[in-house]
Amino acid sequence: MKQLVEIIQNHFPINDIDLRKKSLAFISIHQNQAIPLLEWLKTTHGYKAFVLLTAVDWIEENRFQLTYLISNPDNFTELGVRVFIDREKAEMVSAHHLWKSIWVYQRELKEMFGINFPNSPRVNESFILEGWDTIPPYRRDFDTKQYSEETYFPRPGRSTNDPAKHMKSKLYPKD
Amino acid sequence: MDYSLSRFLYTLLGLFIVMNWGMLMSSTMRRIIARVSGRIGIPWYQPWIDLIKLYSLRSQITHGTMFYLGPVFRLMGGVGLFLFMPMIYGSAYFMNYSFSGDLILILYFQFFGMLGMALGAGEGGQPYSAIGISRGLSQFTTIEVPMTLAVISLAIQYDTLSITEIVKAQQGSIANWTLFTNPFATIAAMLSLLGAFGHSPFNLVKAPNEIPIGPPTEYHGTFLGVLRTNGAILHVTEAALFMNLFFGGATSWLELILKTFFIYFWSVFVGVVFPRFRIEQSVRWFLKWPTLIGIISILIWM
Amino acid sequence: MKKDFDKDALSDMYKDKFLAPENEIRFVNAPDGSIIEVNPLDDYFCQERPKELKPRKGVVEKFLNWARAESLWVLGFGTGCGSIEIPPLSTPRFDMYRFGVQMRATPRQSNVFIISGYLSVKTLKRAIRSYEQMPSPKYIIALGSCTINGGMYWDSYNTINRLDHYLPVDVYIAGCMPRPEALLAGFGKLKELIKEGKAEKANEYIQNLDWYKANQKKIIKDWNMPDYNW
Amino acid sequence: MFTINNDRSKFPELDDAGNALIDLTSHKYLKLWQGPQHPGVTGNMSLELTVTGDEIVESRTHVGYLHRGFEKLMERRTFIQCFPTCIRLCVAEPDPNEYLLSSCVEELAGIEVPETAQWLRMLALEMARLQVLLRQVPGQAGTFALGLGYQWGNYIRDLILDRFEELTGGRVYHMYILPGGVRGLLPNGFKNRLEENLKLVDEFLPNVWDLIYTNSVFKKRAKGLAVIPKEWIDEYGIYGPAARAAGIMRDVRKTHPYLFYSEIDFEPFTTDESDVFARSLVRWHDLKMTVDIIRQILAKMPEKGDIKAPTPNVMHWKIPKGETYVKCESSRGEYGMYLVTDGSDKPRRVNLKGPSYTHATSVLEKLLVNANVADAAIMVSLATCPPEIER
Repeated sequence: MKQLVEIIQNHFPINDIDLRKKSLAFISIHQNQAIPLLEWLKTTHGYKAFVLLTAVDWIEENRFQLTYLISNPDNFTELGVRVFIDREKAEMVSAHHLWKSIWVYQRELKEMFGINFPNSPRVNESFILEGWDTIPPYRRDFDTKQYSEETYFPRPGRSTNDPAKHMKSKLYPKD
Repeated sequence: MDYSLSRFLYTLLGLFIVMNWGMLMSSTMRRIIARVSGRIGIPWYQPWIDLIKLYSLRSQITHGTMFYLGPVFRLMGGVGLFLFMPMIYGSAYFMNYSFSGDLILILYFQFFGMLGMALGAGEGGQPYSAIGISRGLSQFTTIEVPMTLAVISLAIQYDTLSITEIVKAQQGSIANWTLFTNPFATIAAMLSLLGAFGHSPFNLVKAPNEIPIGPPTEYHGTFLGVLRTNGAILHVTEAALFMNLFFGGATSWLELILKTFFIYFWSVFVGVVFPRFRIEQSVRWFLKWPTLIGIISILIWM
Repeated sequence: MKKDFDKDALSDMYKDKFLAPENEIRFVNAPDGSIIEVNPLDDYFCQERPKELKPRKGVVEKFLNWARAESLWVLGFGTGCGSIEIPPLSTPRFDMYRFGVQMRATPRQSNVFIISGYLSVKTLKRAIRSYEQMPSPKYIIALGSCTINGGMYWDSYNTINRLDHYLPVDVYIAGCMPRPEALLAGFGKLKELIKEGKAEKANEYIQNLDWYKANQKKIIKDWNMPDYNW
Repeated sequence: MFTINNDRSKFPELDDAGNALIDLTSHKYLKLWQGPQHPGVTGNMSLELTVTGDEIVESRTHVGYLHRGFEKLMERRTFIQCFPTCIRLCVAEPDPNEYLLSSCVEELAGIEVPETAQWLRMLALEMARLQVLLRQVPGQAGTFALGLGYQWGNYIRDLILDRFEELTGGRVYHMYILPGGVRGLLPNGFKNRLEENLKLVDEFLPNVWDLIYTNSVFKKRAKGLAVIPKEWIDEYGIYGPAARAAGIMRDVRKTHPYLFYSEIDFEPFTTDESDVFARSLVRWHDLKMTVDIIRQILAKMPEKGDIKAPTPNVMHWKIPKGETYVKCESSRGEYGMYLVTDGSDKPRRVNLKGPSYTHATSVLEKLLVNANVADAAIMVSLATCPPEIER
């Protein structure tokens, strides 16, 4: 993995390198360079299998992290390519021309995070939710408990305890 | 032909016996299938309870006149088949309304129910029904081919179109049965029976895995009750047809019960270990070996 | 949108926002030159209120209830995790056929609807549609804790918490997940209720239709139905 | 005289963007929905099929009927609370979920799992695979209406679930593999009772072979149906038995040995036909192999030993910032979990990647085109598990 990361470093400006395991590494790259990097890895380094694409909402830093996890089926290594995009204007270049199944992930991200992938096939069709009219649910600022209490009918009598505090009051009532 | 009231009442009695035997037979077959898979299966009286429940449902909807008439036509197919079929050979009471040309009429009634069902289920407007109907009609057309060839062969062999005459010719000893005197026709007909009884491998028409559950998808309550009643009658009567044509007929109700049971069991026996064919595969299958055997049986008697 | 719909009970369903283009009102030129208004939603939603179907009185009803109890036809619709425990019911270990319980593939022929676990909003819409297609008398068995109070998913944004606010429930089976034996016991309980004539929740649904419909409409915003070009 | 053109691959014609040119108003086509209320689909999902006659010309997968928002729910639960939540991600085979979360947490927190616990984890994972395959192998014939093997298989599966109950207390959801180890040692006499059940599987295997794989009708239906070309394996991301049926070795246990799989002697079966029959055959060999692996585990595992590494108080367990991807082999193929932590006591983001995600959406949509409506059961051969698609 180390050699590969060094080779990439020679060609692309990557930072934030995390050599997690013998067969797994994460690198970060700028938004504009990401798709060329993926294409380069696919064509020249055998990273032709696509594993997953997902997003992480770093609301404190006001940005989304997109992780493209790709794998090399010949030497069984995996590489995670992290891309940070602006949270306000969440948009990313679609990669559906590289892998045939990636459009499903992009469709899900559009729906669950509100990240747009222009020109991706069927990206505007709803995938999981139906008739959803508030902010996309996987964003950190969407409070699922509050939404659930407002929308559905909680059965009276159910109380919620913070486990740490509850156990403390049960085990050490005097403190 | 005798059109007296007593003949009519005896025919009704026969119909009643046939219907109940059909239901008992179907529950027994389901119990046998259950035993093969290691279960106990439904209680033997389950079909009757199901029937009572179906007739007593409170809400029923309809999709139009033909939707009503579909089950009626289907029942007519079953009852019509029964009416012109001599059930017990030698009995004056249970000859029903058989006459000298009844074989042709019975072949027609076999198809009649299916056509009525097609009209009724089509009116239901359910796409599954439509696909089931188109499958059913195309498969049933090819089922008829070997059956008709076998019947023609029999007509040549016995020089008659009356079922009673055919049964009469088979009396005396087991060696007189068509099974032994005309084995090719018997084989062709028994293969076409597999399709007519609607067990796998030829039950794609009402395949619950793909088009739940084919033509009767929209039928419920009384409609379904009528269809089930008809199913019970039809199974016994069709088995009785094969019994009359190939297995020497029956001289008593006990003989009829035994023989129809084993004829029905043949289709269950094959069905339990085979998956179902696709429709074009089953069409090809029927047009290949059973048809060929049917033609051979005719050529032998020409 | 056509404003006349405000009069009827189902008016809130027609939200412009989620209306599929093929369901919008359109005008069609008839062969004789006149213009006909076509509203596809009229085909999907019956404007008529369902009628209450009261049980008869006396011995006949008792006998019929006995028959209904001994012949429970279950709709084959696994709505949640609980559907993993339904196939074992039809296999040698548990064999529900012994008790007159059979699986049916279409709602038109089933009497019992097992809500097997949590219902997401998307499934709830289909479950309501399936339930309303079933002929009366019909019964609902709610399987698992998630149908009672949300269970594991009490704070989820996409699953309902209490099934009895959307559909009338006859028998609850608690647990996550309930064992097949519990389900068999649930069938037994349902049989008892039917034989005693207490399983009349289908009528309750019709009596309180407005309340149920209001609850349903609160969470299901997209009422478009799959389009058959039939 | 009778020339039937079986090559329907050009039908329907596609436009430049790859969409089928279908005029629904021409009355030549029919929209057919399979599911969600449908006994033939695997779980609660639906297929929107456009058919002409009996032939599917376009297929669309619709999922989301089982969406509970797990990834959101786990973001507001502590790591130990996540653990009973995440096992409900896939109902049919919950143990890989437990294992993945545990090993993600262990990897980020830097915990070494004791040896006995690792063997017990392997046992639990293999037993889970065994019970799934006991349903799946005859279930494939079940989609073609041969339900007999399914009944036999399910009986033995119930017995395996009994063993699970003995080991873990749960019939379907086991909650056995905890972060740091497992919950308990084997009960007394467990090995003998499991061995008895494995003997039943040994008897079941030749029976189901005779019933299904020598069955002429099953061969006729399944051979040549829904062939996945070799190139698709990487292009689409196809894993597990579906890839092995295409002759490409995809088994995480072999390629990235985790736990003690490197000490076990097994060779996954591969074949080249890549149709429904081949995938079913691969599963049959998998079942055989799983029995063998369980026997080896029982023979090699230590009787006693530490089963849980010391962990901090789980109520206040904070895990350092980081991210990782851990995978294991489920019965459907590579099953992976991507976990991001931010230094708090709750995960920042959990993403579960199962093979069904691509199998049921993009691959199935392609495979169903030009197939028969009766063959919509192709999806069973891809072994889709809807809850793992939408989570």
